[in-house]
Amino acid sequence: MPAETCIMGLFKDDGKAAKVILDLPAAGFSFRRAHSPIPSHRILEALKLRKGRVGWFTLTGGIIGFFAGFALAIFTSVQWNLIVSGKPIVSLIPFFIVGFEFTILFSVFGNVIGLLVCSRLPDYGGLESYDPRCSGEHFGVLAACEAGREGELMDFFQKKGGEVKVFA
Amino acid sequence: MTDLTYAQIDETVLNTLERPRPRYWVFVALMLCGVLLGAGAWAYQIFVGIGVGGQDIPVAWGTYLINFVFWVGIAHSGTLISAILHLFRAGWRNPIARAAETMTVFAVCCAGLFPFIHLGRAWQVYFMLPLPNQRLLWPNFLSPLMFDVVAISTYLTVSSLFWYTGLVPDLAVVRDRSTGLRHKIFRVLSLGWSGAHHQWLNYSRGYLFFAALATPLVISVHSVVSWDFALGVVPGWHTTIFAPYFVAGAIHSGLAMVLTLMIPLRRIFRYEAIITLNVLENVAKTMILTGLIVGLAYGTEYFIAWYSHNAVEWESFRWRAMGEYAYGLYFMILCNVLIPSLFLLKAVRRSVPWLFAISLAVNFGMWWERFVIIVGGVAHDFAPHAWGLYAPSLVEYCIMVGSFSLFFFLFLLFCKHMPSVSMTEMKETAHHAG
Amino acid sequence: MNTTMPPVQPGRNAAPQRSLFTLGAVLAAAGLAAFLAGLLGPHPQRAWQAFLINFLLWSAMAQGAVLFSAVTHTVKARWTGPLSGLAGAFAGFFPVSLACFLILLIGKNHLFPWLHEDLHGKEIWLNIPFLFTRDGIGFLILYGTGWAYLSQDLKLKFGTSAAGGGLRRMLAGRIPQSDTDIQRVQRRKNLWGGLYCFAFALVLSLIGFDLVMSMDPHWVSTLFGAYHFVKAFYVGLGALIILAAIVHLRRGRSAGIAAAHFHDVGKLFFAFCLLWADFFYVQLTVIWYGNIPEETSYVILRTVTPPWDALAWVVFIVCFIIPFVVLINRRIKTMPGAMIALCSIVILGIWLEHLLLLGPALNHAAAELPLGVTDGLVFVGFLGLMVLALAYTLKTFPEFLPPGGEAPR
Amino acid sequence: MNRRTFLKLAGLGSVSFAAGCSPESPKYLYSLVQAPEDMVTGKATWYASTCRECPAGCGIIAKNREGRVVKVEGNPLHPLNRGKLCMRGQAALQAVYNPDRLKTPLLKEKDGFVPIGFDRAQALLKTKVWEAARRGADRVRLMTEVVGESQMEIFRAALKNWNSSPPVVFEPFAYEALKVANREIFGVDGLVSYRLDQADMLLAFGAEFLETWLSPVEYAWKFKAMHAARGPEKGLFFLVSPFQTLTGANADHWLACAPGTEAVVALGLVRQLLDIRRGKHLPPDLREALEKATEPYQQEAVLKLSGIPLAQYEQLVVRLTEARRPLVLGAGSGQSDANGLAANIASNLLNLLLDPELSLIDAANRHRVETAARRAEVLDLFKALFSGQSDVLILNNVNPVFNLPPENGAKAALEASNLFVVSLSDFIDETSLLADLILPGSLPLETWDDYSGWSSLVSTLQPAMGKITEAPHIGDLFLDVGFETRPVPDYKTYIAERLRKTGRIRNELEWMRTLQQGGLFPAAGQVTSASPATRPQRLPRELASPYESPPAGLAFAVAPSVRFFDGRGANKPWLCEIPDPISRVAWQSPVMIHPATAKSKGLRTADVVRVTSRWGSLEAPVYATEVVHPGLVLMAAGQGHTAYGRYAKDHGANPLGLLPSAVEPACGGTGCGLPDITLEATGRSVELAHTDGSRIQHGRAFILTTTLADLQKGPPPARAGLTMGDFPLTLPLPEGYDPKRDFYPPHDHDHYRWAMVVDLDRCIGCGACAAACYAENNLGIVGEKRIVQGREMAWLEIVRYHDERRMERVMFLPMLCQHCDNAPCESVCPVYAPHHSSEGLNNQIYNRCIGTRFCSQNCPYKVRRFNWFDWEWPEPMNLQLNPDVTVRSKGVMEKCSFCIQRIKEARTWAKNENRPIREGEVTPACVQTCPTDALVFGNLMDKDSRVRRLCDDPRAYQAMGYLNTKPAVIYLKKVLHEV
Repeated sequence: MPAETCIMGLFKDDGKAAKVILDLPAAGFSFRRAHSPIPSHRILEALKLRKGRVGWFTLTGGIIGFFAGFALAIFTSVQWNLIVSGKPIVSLIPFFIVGFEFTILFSVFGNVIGLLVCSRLPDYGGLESYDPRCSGEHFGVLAACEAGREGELMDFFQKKGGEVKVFA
Repeated sequence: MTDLTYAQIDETVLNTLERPRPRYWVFVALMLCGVLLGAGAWAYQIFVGIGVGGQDIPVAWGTYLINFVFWVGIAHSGTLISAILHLFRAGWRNPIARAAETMTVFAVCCAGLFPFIHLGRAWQVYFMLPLPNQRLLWPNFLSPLMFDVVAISTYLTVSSLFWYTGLVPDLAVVRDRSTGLRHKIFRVLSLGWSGAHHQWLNYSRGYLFFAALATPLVISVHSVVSWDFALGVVPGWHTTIFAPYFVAGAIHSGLAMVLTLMIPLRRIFRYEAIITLNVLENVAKTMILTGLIVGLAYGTEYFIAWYSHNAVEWESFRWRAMGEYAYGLYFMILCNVLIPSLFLLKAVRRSVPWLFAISLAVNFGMWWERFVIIVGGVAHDFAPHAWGLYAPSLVEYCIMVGSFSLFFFLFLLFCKHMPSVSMTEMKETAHHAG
Repeated sequence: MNTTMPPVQPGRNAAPQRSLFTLGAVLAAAGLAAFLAGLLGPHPQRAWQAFLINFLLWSAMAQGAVLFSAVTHTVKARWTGPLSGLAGAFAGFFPVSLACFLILLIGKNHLFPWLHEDLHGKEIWLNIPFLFTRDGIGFLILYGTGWAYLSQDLKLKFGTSAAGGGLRRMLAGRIPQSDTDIQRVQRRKNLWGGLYCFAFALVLSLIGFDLVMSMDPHWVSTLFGAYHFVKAFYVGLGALIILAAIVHLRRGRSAGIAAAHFHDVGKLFFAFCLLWADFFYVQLTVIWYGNIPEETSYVILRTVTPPWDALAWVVFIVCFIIPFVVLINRRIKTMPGAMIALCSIVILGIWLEHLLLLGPALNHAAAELPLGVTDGLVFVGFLGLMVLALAYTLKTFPEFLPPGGEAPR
Repeated sequence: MNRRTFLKLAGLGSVSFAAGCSPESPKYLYSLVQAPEDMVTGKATWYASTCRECPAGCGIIAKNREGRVVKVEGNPLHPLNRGKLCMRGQAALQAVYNPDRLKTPLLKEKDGFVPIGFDRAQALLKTKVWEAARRGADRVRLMTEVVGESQMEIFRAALKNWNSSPPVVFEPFAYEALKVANREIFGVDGLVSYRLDQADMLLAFGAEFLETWLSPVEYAWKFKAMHAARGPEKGLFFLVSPFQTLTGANADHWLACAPGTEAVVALGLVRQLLDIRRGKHLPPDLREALEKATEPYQQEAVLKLSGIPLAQYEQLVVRLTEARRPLVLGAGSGQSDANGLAANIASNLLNLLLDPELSLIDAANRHRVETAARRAEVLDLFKALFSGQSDVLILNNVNPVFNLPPENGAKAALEASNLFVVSLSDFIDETSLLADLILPGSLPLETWDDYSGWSSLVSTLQPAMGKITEAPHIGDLFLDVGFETRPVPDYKTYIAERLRKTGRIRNELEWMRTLQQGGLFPAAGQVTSASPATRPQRLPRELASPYESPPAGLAFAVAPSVRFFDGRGANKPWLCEIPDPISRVAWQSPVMIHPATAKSKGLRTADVVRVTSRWGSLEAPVYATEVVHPGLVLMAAGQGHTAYGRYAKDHGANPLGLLPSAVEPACGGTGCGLPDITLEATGRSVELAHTDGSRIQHGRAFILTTTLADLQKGPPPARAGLTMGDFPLTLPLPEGYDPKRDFYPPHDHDHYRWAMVVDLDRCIGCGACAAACYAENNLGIVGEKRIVQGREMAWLEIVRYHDERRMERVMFLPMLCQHCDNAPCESVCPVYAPHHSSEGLNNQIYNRCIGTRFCSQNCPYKVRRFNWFDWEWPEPMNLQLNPDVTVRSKGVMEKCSFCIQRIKEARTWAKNENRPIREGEVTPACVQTCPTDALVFGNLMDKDSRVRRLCDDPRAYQAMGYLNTKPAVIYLKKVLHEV
């Protein structure tokens, strides 16, 4: 298969970027990636992506945490089995506090893990074919074209009112 | 909110990371000395015995617990601002969220020290951790102090993670605008964030969940702190309103601290265009609310103490208003309820000096609120034959100074080496505005 | 940021039809009949108990709903859309509530157990004249501020050409003509809105202490007042959602209540579900841990002693577990039908919760739950009153309804 | 005699080891390769002996562990104290182990004292006395404290050899007036004892018989025998005095007479009785004389002079005349001035008038302290010494320089250059300081001796431990220096010989048994007693002096202290640390004045005032209290030492410095009061080292009282409410749980549920229990400064409350850990350091404690104590520590453990005999020593245990019970005689 070149169009406005993303296929270019300084609804809508799956990690974490909390409290108190203040050895009302805190803690762990997994971070490799301006004020659309059509793609981007950056 | 362009936002914030002037290092050094003073005092206390403090029977808890509650309180508005207001989509939180979260993290660090400091045998503190051991000695999960351990450590972990997650895109910005060592460091710190669409997709979900989880956490944590007292039987401690009342109080003091930090920051870093007067005004408005809630709580406590016709309860509250520590009560009413209600006047809440002054007043008042509760409760409790008073000792003052120094030491370091305003979120605001 | 809405002419078709009034009337009549029957029956105090409970519940609903309008206005939340307007309509129940409050006076001997016991000095606070005076004044202030706030709101909605009857005029007073007028009205609206929120907290705390907590005159819980007004806001939101859903179902998208609105108000409802549970747990834990009989006996009686223990569980499940589990789901919040069902359940739950709090004090050593047809019918009766009040208000002030045909935001 | 006692006595073995073992042994606990047969490491041995902390002479048994005495308890066989002991007795140990105790003799050279060997000191003494003796008569004088008969004989013999007159027995409180009164009215030239226990009504004119008067422990138990509520019965006690001390605080009615008018009231009462025709049996001329003498003391005059309200006075007269077996006690220990003398004579006359048989006066058992010389003789001796009539003065354990008012000539005499002064004291006190040679003798717990508190008994001393110093026993010393050649091998043999001579014992076996039991006693209850035989024929001359009303100024009075006696206790840290029962002030010596007086002078408690009299002045903080007459300034004796070791020196002020030393010619004694002094503010104020908070209990349910009338009405209706007022008694047993009130399920205990019952009607607030607790549980001594900071360590404190309605009424409450069934302190601890044991104890695990102090915060009784520092036990005080109890380190919480070590000991015994622990087998230190049996300890799960039965008493209640803590300390309401 012939070598591909990746070319990035940089736009000052995410509306334009979104438009480009929608038009790329028609123009016969394959969309690679979009970089933006902020989460842009327009771009995400243009990409018609399902919403992220982070939530499932969070939920799992939460459930584990809830039971872990209660388990810890109950296990330890049963181990020592000492009466304090006449309270029952296993008294769920106060143990709920432990359960609750653990729920939050573990959901957050789940959340962070989910975040890293889903968005594939840390990912130092991802910084090739990336333009620093994309963290500033530009919305970058990275598209690929088979060798020879670079010119067309550049024109395409420029017509849409963007600057162009070519990655060898 | 703001009409700055992305470029201007980046510029304003990144300018704050320029090489600091010597005066900055002077301040840092000063704070460091404070920290060392505190550390020295603590070492002395461990060596000689907790008796070097002013505590006694009946008042076995003094400034250590007061400062603990104080710092936890400060820690609260950080998460409130970035989480709850994020859920309510209140745009004005964006300029201050970062600094507030930072404040939270550092305040929790300070707070977390005090439970150790106040222990009679600090070197045995690991007894409070559920470490497996062959003698099956476990901590007592019925104890409010264990709730503390769990809650505070959870809070520290969560708020740090929350803080860092929010920081990542900005770290990337710094990375992209810097060279040399800083570039290398931030390249690592920013985890290779490239703002790619799949990253954003999950990021915004994740951040939302973070906010959704942090909110109940904030409430629970300070409820737990309040239960260090409310779960006891001591008159003036054992009352059901404590949890919400402490939460409101915590937010109150936290917001005050936000103002106290933001106003100089805004001035020094020329953030006027970002942290606009409207932002400060909104903080002030929120403080009116929290102030009123706290006031309502004070009132309710007194009303019920009277209504209950419980001799012990009423005597405790009568003494609170007329006893040796009455001034504390009046400080707290004045500084936490009356003075903040000056914010009802637009002129006041839009005048930076007033804002600053009042924020200081509230910090002061909230410290005294904790004093009145923690010391006042036991000093005059069930057993008249054991009533007694308490006065902090020099060692306690040193440690208090130490904790404040530590806080500002960390904050100073942070705001000169990390973006103290979230550029990304500012851009979003600008985006929606534009 | 907060400019006046453009004066709109609500399509008259929006106003409720006559059938609604008849429905309301029928229900109300049924309730009244049941109540009177109860009074003449063997256990008048049961009838009074039902009356008190429903009075508290439905007044709370109205007060809570209006609070929604006032609060969202005060914090300048921009997501409420037509909901805050609808919420205003609940103010129509205020007069009814006031009337019912005065009726309580008749049943005082059945309603206030402490009238018959030694209060060891608490008589200073707990005596009929003082109680009714202070609570009456409380209600007047609350409802006064509420109406003041809404009338300013209406003024802005009337726009220059306010047609219509005397009440409209009377309430709205002079319609603002110039921009300066509008500015002034704006300011007044802000003021009264803020005041209403403040009054809500104070007055409902007072009512909570006076009409609920004091029924067991020796028990105290400092959080009880706050618990009471959080509860009120909880049911208020429920009622509002139901109303909005009905309007939405009747008028479809033209009602201009978008999924986003339902979602947001749903979230708020969820939040207050959690808050209610929190306040419940906060009180329970502190009292359970403190183990002081003066406090525990009250809770023990209501949570672990039959027949009340069962009721306690029902209340907890219905008011917390169910809404919690259901509302975690995002999409359900945007389904009006489902939300009607859920909110109704919650309202019923809070109704039972009132029974749980008041029942034991009013029926000593009850073998089985004091819950029967009468109670149900009285509930229905109040439902009728609420329907009437809403129908009337919406008829007189169609401005409360979402302006027809506006595209959802 | 209960089982525990028997065990102890069984342990009283030969003394070979105790006497023989070296003081070093504690350093190497297991160093004794061949332990004497009665020493088993880890097992206690008990030695019966006699307490010499005051002249009363109670029997004690000393607990010896690994060669050192660690605890002293009352000897249950001894008829005086019946196994009980006061706080001073408990503190005897701290003389033995006192860090300031002299280890070698000291010889005064030009530049201060230099230590010398005992041999040299003894030789020096010997040469000195014999030289002096050769020089003529009375060249050697001996002044001694009250000592036993054997020692007294040796003294006499030795002095005879030195051809000098017999020793002068010096006691600061020598009861001159009382002796005269007894001589004149009872014909007994000495100090009779009183059968308080038989009386049903008691009237005292200041005799503080619960603290220092004659024999406090004896009279404490006798007092409660008549005064404790037995069903609806209860004896009555009136006190006529310008102030209350501990004894006064226990009076049912305190008639606050103007200072110096006790005699007036007494004579007034005599008059009243004569008026109602009492005393017809008196010889007519005596009767007439009496009527004449009491002429000026008609009721009006009495009321006018004494300032007593008519109602109270009439009530007194009525009760006195109605009483079936009334007993009247005279003035206080120190009261030997005109007023005291008249009061004493009048009281004896009252006894005679009320009960011709004098059946409550016991002339057969006389108090040993009667051997003390009159103050006049003491002063004469000093005069003589000053005028150089002697060369050597030997002082045996006396401290006249401190105990006598100034201008007494003692100091001058001792400083007289030609006089060689030898002090046989173990401490450098004010007197020894002036001595030329200090030759410490061994202390009572280390020696053989006999001392009989009652003339009818033999009560022996034996070494309960090895010697800590090389100090010889005074007896042995005198056998050496007082005779050319020792008449007997040693003092021990001498005692045995003497007893054999007097026919008290017949052979070695009896001697051993005597030692073993601590003396020869009649079995309890069979004490023989005899009322005085003779009756007075004429009116005593001494009564002649008519009363002239005092000047208008403030009067001053010195009260002997329950803690320091005459001051000899002031060097014992326990006694300093345990606060005064009335003021609750420790280490300091405040002047007590009436709040009205304070107000009029613009003074507040803790303001420092200067009190000035013609003879001296002192500065002390004010303590305003209603228990003193507005016209009086009261101060406790015993503190204000300028020497006498680290604990005594520079603490408080010495009130004796204000008094005149002139004696009352009629009886040769002096008073402890002064008609007028000046009191002026210094403008300074100090922080009082008090351990109390509020003086009233703000209507709380700590101390509850009931009246005799209510008791007679029968049991009150059962309480069933939830409030402080009407909360029921909830025993710390499953039955104490009520599903209506309790969230928590009841829990069971296995076999034992330890509990204590405290009868507030029996508690006299003497603080013996607190001292016992300090001794048993190794409580830290924190000192004045830290008590000011609120860091005292007392596990058991006697809480003092004033009655809110009548501030002059004082009530006492022993407050200790309540060992609650639902203890608020337990659950709040993050590490289970405090928790509920399977036998119901509230355990505190020191090793586990990390010092969060939450438990203390949450304890409604505030009985928990925290180790703010590592407390110090300066050598050799550490040797006293109880090896069965941990010494807590800094940073841990501690509190009363119900003496768990004793429970464990009892369990071991029970296990060995595999049976359950028996009733009465476990007695915590406080319970053991309580002179009035106010404390009862036992197992609640045993249906017929005493504690369980007492719980059914209608007076039973729990402190702040409405908090639902279910305390295991059940209090019985104090019973008041309706006013």
